[in-house]
Amino acid sequence: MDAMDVDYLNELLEQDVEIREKIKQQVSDLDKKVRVMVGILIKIHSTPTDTLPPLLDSVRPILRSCHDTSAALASLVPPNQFWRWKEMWSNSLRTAVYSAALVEYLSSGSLITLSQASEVLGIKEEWADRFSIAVEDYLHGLISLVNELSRLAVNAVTLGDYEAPLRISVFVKDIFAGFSMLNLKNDTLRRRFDSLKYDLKKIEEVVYDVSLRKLTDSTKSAVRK
Amino acid sequence: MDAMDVDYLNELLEQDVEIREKIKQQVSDLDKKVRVMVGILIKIHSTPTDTLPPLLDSVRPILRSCHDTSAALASLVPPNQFWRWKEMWSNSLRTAVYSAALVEYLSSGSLITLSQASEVLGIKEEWADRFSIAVEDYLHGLISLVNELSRLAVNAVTLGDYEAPLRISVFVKDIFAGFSMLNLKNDTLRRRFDSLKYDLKKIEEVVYDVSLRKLTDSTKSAVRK
Amino acid sequence: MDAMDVDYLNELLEQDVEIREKIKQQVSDLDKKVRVMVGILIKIHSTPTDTLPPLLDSVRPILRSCHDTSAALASLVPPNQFWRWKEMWSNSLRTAVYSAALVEYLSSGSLITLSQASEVLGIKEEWADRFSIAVEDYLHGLISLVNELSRLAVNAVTLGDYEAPLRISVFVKDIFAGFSMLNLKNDTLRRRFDSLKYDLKKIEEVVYDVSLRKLTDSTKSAVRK
Amino acid sequence: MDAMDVDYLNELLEQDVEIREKIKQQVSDLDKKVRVMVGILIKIHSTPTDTLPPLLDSVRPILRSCHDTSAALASLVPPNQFWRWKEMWSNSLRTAVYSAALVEYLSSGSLITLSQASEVLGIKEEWADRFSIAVEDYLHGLISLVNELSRLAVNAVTLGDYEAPLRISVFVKDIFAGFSMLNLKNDTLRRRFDSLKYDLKKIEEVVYDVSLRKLTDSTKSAVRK
Amino acid sequence: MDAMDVDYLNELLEQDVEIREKIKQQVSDLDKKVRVMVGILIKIHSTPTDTLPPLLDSVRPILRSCHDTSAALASLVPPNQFWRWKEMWSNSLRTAVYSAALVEYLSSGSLITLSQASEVLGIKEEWADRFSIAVEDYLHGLISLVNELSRLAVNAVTLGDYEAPLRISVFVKDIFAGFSMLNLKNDTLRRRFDSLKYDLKKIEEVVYDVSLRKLTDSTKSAVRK
Amino acid sequence: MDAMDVDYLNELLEQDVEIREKIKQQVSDLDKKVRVMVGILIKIHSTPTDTLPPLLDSVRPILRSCHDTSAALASLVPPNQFWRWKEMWSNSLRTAVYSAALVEYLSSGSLITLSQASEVLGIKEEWADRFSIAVEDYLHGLISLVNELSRLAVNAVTLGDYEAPLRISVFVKDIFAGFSMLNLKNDTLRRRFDSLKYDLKKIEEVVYDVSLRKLTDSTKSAVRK
Amino acid sequence: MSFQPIFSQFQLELDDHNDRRERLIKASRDVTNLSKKVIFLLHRIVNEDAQDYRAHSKHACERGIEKLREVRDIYAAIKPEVQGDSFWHHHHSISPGLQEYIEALSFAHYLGHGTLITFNQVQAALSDDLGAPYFPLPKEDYLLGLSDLTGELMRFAISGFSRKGGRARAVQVCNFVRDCKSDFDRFAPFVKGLRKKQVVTSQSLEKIEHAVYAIVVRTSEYDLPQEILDDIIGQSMSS
Amino acid sequence: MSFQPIFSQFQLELDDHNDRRERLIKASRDVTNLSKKVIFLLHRIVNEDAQDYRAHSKHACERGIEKLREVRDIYAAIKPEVQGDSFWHHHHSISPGLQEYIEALSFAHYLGHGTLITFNQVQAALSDDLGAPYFPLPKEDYLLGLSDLTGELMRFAISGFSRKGGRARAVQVCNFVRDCKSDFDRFAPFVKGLRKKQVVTSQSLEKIEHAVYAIVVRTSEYDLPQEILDDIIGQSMSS
Ligand SMILES: [Mn+2]
Ligand SMILES: [Mn+2]
Repeated sequence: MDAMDVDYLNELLEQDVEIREKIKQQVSDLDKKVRVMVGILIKIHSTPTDTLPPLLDSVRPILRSCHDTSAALASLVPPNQFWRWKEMWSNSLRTAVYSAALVEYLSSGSLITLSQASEVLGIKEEWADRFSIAVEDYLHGLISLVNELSRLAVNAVTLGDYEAPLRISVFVKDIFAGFSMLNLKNDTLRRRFDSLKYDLKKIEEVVYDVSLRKLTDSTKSAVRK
Repeated sequence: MDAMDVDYLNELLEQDVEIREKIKQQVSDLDKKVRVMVGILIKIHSTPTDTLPPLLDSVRPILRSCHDTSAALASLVPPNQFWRWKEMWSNSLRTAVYSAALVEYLSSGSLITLSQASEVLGIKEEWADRFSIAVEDYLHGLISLVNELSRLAVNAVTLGDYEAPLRISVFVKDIFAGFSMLNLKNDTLRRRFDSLKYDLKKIEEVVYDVSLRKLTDSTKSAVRK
Repeated sequence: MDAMDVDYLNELLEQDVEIREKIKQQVSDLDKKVRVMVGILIKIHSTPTDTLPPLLDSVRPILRSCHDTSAALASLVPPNQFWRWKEMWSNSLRTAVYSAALVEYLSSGSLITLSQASEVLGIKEEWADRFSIAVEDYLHGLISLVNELSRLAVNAVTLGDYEAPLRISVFVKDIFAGFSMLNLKNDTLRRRFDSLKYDLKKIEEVVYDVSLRKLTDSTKSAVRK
Repeated sequence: MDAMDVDYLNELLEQDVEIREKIKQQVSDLDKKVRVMVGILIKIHSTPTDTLPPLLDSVRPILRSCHDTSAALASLVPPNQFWRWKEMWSNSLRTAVYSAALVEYLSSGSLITLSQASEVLGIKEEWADRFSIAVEDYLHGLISLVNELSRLAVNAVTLGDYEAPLRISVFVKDIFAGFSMLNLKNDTLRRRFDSLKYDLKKIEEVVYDVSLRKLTDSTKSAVRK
Repeated sequence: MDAMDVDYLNELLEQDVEIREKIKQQVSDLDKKVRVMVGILIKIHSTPTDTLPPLLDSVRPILRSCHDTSAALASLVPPNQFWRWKEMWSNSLRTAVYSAALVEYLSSGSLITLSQASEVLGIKEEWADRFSIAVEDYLHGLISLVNELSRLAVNAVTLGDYEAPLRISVFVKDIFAGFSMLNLKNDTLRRRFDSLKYDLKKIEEVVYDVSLRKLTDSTKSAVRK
Repeated sequence: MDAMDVDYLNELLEQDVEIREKIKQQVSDLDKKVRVMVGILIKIHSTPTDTLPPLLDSVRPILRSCHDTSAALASLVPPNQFWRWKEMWSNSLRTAVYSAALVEYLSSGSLITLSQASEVLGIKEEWADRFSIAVEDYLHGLISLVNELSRLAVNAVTLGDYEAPLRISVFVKDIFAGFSMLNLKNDTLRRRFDSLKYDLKKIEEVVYDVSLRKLTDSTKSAVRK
Repeated sequence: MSFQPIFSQFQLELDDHNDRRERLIKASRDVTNLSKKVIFLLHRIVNEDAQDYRAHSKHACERGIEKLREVRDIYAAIKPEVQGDSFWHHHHSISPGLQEYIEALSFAHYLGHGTLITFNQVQAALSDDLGAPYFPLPKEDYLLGLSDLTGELMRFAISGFSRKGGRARAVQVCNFVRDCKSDFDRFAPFVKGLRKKQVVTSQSLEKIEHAVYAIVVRTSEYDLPQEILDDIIGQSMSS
Repeated sequence: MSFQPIFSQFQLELDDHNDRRERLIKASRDVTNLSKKVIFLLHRIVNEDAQDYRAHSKHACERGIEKLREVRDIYAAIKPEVQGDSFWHHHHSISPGLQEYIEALSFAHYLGHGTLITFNQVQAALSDDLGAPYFPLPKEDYLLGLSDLTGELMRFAISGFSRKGGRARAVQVCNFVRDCKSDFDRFAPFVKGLRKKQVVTSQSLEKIEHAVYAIVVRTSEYDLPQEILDDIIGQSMSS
């Protein structure tokens, strides 16, 4: 029975069970952080634009705290086994990317890049074979960003900000154009991208409403003059 | 639109399609070789023990020709992506392991180890993150070996070889004991292992029949004398 | 199997069948009451705000009639077995909670608490290990409330009431924020909460439509002045 | 082999085959008629209200031509076997009921009754044990009617008819209230009824859009006062 | 709301609910009896042939007690609605037929006919439009009989009865030939009949084992001659 | 859609329906013939070898009667559309091939070739683009032949014929080796071929049993020598 | 083995068939990819800003047809493999790519002509320059390919919403898709798989209907002509 | 947010519940793993060669029961979490491990005593040294756990086939499993999931029946007593 080397084989088989257990725990941690961020970011819809900065500031430390989770996951995954385990954290990581992207847009008006997102979440390039943001996870994050911005366009008007929808419209159209140039397979990503059309349409309707109102107002005021 | 860097993302997405295509081709090649070996090894059931060596000799060059396929696959799989693609060749590789193991048993009467199997198929240790024999694939190969040996026990008797079943019985019991000590999850491997019991039982029945016949014959001859 | 055990187990199992049968009957009773309430409450969508009170008054006696059912169920369930049987009445109870919550909101504009809901439905605290409103059932009731209010926001406008949507918006956003604090598992509650987003969006859009037109109106009136 | 009486059993089994074949043919005929009606009725979505009458007139002869099919089916089904075969025509008959109901609503604004539907399709009361409209089939027809009307509310507005949605809203709410009082089991009918909520909501939103913009005569005049 | 005539429709729908409830109860009764019989008949596999009669005698009174259930069901089903409700008792009735058929075979060695089965279970011919044994239910019962007999062939040998398999083989081949001549549709019955092949094969293998070793009287005597 | 196109396509589609209907009828005819042959051939398992010839003779006229069906099908299928319609008769034709192959083996001990099978069933070479035996259908027929022969090996021993299993073993091993040369896709044929292993095993075990007991003349004489 | 000669023949035939099958599947996959890319391209072009929409749209059509010539090259290459009864033997392998091609082709055609491409026009596109067909066009593939078109038209209508004239075009597309649905419904019982696609078409239709409705409702408040409204939007969007 | 106080309370409750649930699932998973290992261990021990089978089998039982004490430790540790109505709240989380434990326990018990462990014996094994139960044993789990036992007994009977006395034991197991099946059939309509497990039991039973049948057929040719046959086999196997 030497030949089969039962102990060696058994060890290999049991390691997996243990790794799975530990990754699960880290992902559950990441999940908690992500949920807190989402909970805070919900408030952008009732926060006037000029009081946004403190709200965003309260998210940043949580984003930073993801560095620990990232490091932990990178150390748990055995070298070269990124693709074996990545399904376990995909969902949570996508939402983390979304949070980082939303903070970035609301702070600077610009689109977070994949490498910026990695940096924000403390994911080092040298971990590529163990823990990184897969392209599709980054793109899922962007789609969630657009979903949220379409709601924001509506609520901004309610809060009296008539400029935000226009800015959002330009930004989202750019993202949409970018996605159009990607060769997506017929999978979840593709389906979610297809649904972006409705977000885009909603935003355009808001811009349209606002422009027409402005026109009527200006005509009126023109008349008054 | 810079931020999203469409070309870069597209490149990443398209690479996968191409890799998949190329791996498929190599696997189809491996498959052909494996099928030829299986076709030759079928004949052990009608080949008397003393004329086995030439039959085994005709399999060896084909086993060696797998080195090329192994090297090709190792060069196709990007570093660290072993786990992403391995499902594609699992089936073929298991049958290759089975062929190597059968040749080994019939030549030397011993059990091929995981590292011997890798060597026979020309799989280098340094490719571990791209192409290697996963433990479970090795074990699947062994189960196929036992399936075949249980048939061989029956046919050996028909061919007049009453010793082979005993040898097979001892060998298979050792493998069975080895498997019993592994902590298998409830998956295909576990189910196939459970089915080994019937092979084992079949072999034992043959041994039993043969021993009893010998006894009766010897009693008879004893009586006659 | 031990003969005594067979009889003993059989007896236990038949007892359960009997309890189940009796609970079923009570739940079917509760169900009828609940269906009548839902049938009446459907009419809020076509009832002008000022004629709501009599409609709500017609629901209250039915809510009170649930006290009997509650008492009956509390007496049927064996001590400590609340969680064993609760699936049987969950759906009906959730709808009863929803009815109570809707009546409360439309009467007082405030959110019914869990203990208020228990009181309205005649569920005593000392029955906690046999019959009570589980947190999740209460939360399900609230989600149904939000579903209904999003429809009401739309229909209020049709009925000429432009203030209701705003009130609903504030109320629902508060509930939504409350839910966001909760760590829901991946179950029905979670999925239903996720779908609240769409109700919220709908309400926001109504508020948006109304504000946008008020803007013009106020400008108009401002202009007129 | 006497005992099994193959001939007798075969006769029983073959009768069924023949009846099935013949019913199939009639159902296929009914299906063709039904498909033509549906094809014509699709056009209501692009036909202005005042030119509807000729369109409806072109459907009526086809409805009448169903009398033959009904008579044929009633003569094919053996006495007492209505429930055995009804699955075969349920789908087609439901769509026929839907067509009749839609024509009725668009002509007279009223809801077709079960006995009116039977009359329109030429189904005689004395065939009850062989061919009739089962309650559930009638109700399925009504649900299809509501599905279509919810789309019509949308398209009527596109065609410039702002009154139709209001009429549809009142009509559908009545049907909905009726259904709410029925004791439906947890089957397809129940599920389809549950989905009516979405149609109702959609219609309410159309009425909302129209009222918000004070486009209907009724709202306009209300405003004027 | 008159048109939909909710009360009338509800009455039609509710009648069914009540009938269903009552039939359910009777079927549950029948089920209990059937389960007891099956529980007793399991013991044929460990009962030597010569002590079978008392075992069969203990089943007969239970078969007789089914008369009550049959009468009750016949009185519950409304005229002409046999085909509407039969699914509810099909399973139990098939098992009752199987029990009657097994008792018949073990007592007299002959195949129970459809009308004998009806008689044993107290099902009167004049109930044909309300309660009877449908051909397919009878055939399902026979298939279960064959399933059981194939196991009995094996266990009879274990109990030292080498003649039983031969008798079973002849009996089952006759049933199999009968089925082959039936024009079965592609449904459950067909699939179960197709699986009879395996039972037949198993029985043939038992007969083979017994003949090979010349264990039966017939073979022994054949050899002796 | 172009009006002319609609009519044109409709016409084409209805033509197909008609062809399908007519082919169905012929196939149903063929099916009846095939079922009769299978019914007769079932009896080989209880027919002693020396009385087989009359049984086979009774099959031959039915095989010949297939010529008409073949001619009818060849005239129904439009030129070049063999592969479009062949699914319709595949099953029946495979069983016809099986019948012809079994008759051939039992008469002459040899394997029927594809062209012999075509001739027996009256299929002319010049119909190749409309009606012929596809390679896979021929192979399916052979697999059915092996399935049946494995049962025959068992039953022959029961009937006292100890030579038949040996002959069958040699014949089936040759067929099996032939199949092993083929590169089958992962379809039904592949799965059925994979299952041949079990038939082969069964036959080998019968030969084993017989050789072990030295029951055959050959083994007996071998031993004697 | 005594049956070697018999089976050797089959071995050759099956290997030949499998190889051909592999080649055709590869070709079909290439056709699918090319067609999908053309569909993407068409969407991209029509989403670009342009002064004269009609000319721009014709230009898109031309670009699409031109790019689709690569598909014809593929079909020309496999022509020898799908002659005679071989076509129906391999129809399963060819069908997916063919339908995607028809989808792309009909989309380009719609953009250029505003009509549904006819059966003969598709068959002509599947023929060489002398008019000899590479293979016969099965009507099933024609219908199934077209029924996918409605999904693309929905995307086209909705994402072109804010372009100049986009609203009017959405109304046109809406009526066009409704007619398609009505026509295809007649064929549904005859063509396997069409019924399922019709469900998708219905959904697409409803989405367009809703979009068109939204336009009408929103513009109903203002007594301005569509043209002027378009201008206003155009200005504010480009700002 | 004005409802903060209301929801804060729920937040605490739900978090507490989730945490407890996680702990219990973890515990249940540990119980499952331990029990599975004990089942493996039992198979391994009984497959060892031994002179006195009865003593060896008793020894296996003891080893198993001893190893299963670790499970009792786990249950002792979670006892406070599953008191009162909390048990049924978390029953879903506890149930899988509990059934696996009962399977292992009943297997050990069968090896030691040749009988089916009774309900009270299992409840006793789920109690502390003073006899106080860690939690009430649900009859459903008792029955479902036992019905998995038949699968292990099948493996036991078939893989012990060639040991000394293995044939006689297989006959015993066969009758035992047949009785189990008959008894459990009565409960099947009352216990969710039992019917499905009974199907597996039937299959196991048939497998054992077939193995036993094979013994009888094989030994029928020789007029030798079972004991002597066993010896002959033993000799040739060990050679
Ligand atoms: Mn598409
Ligand atoms: Mn187990």
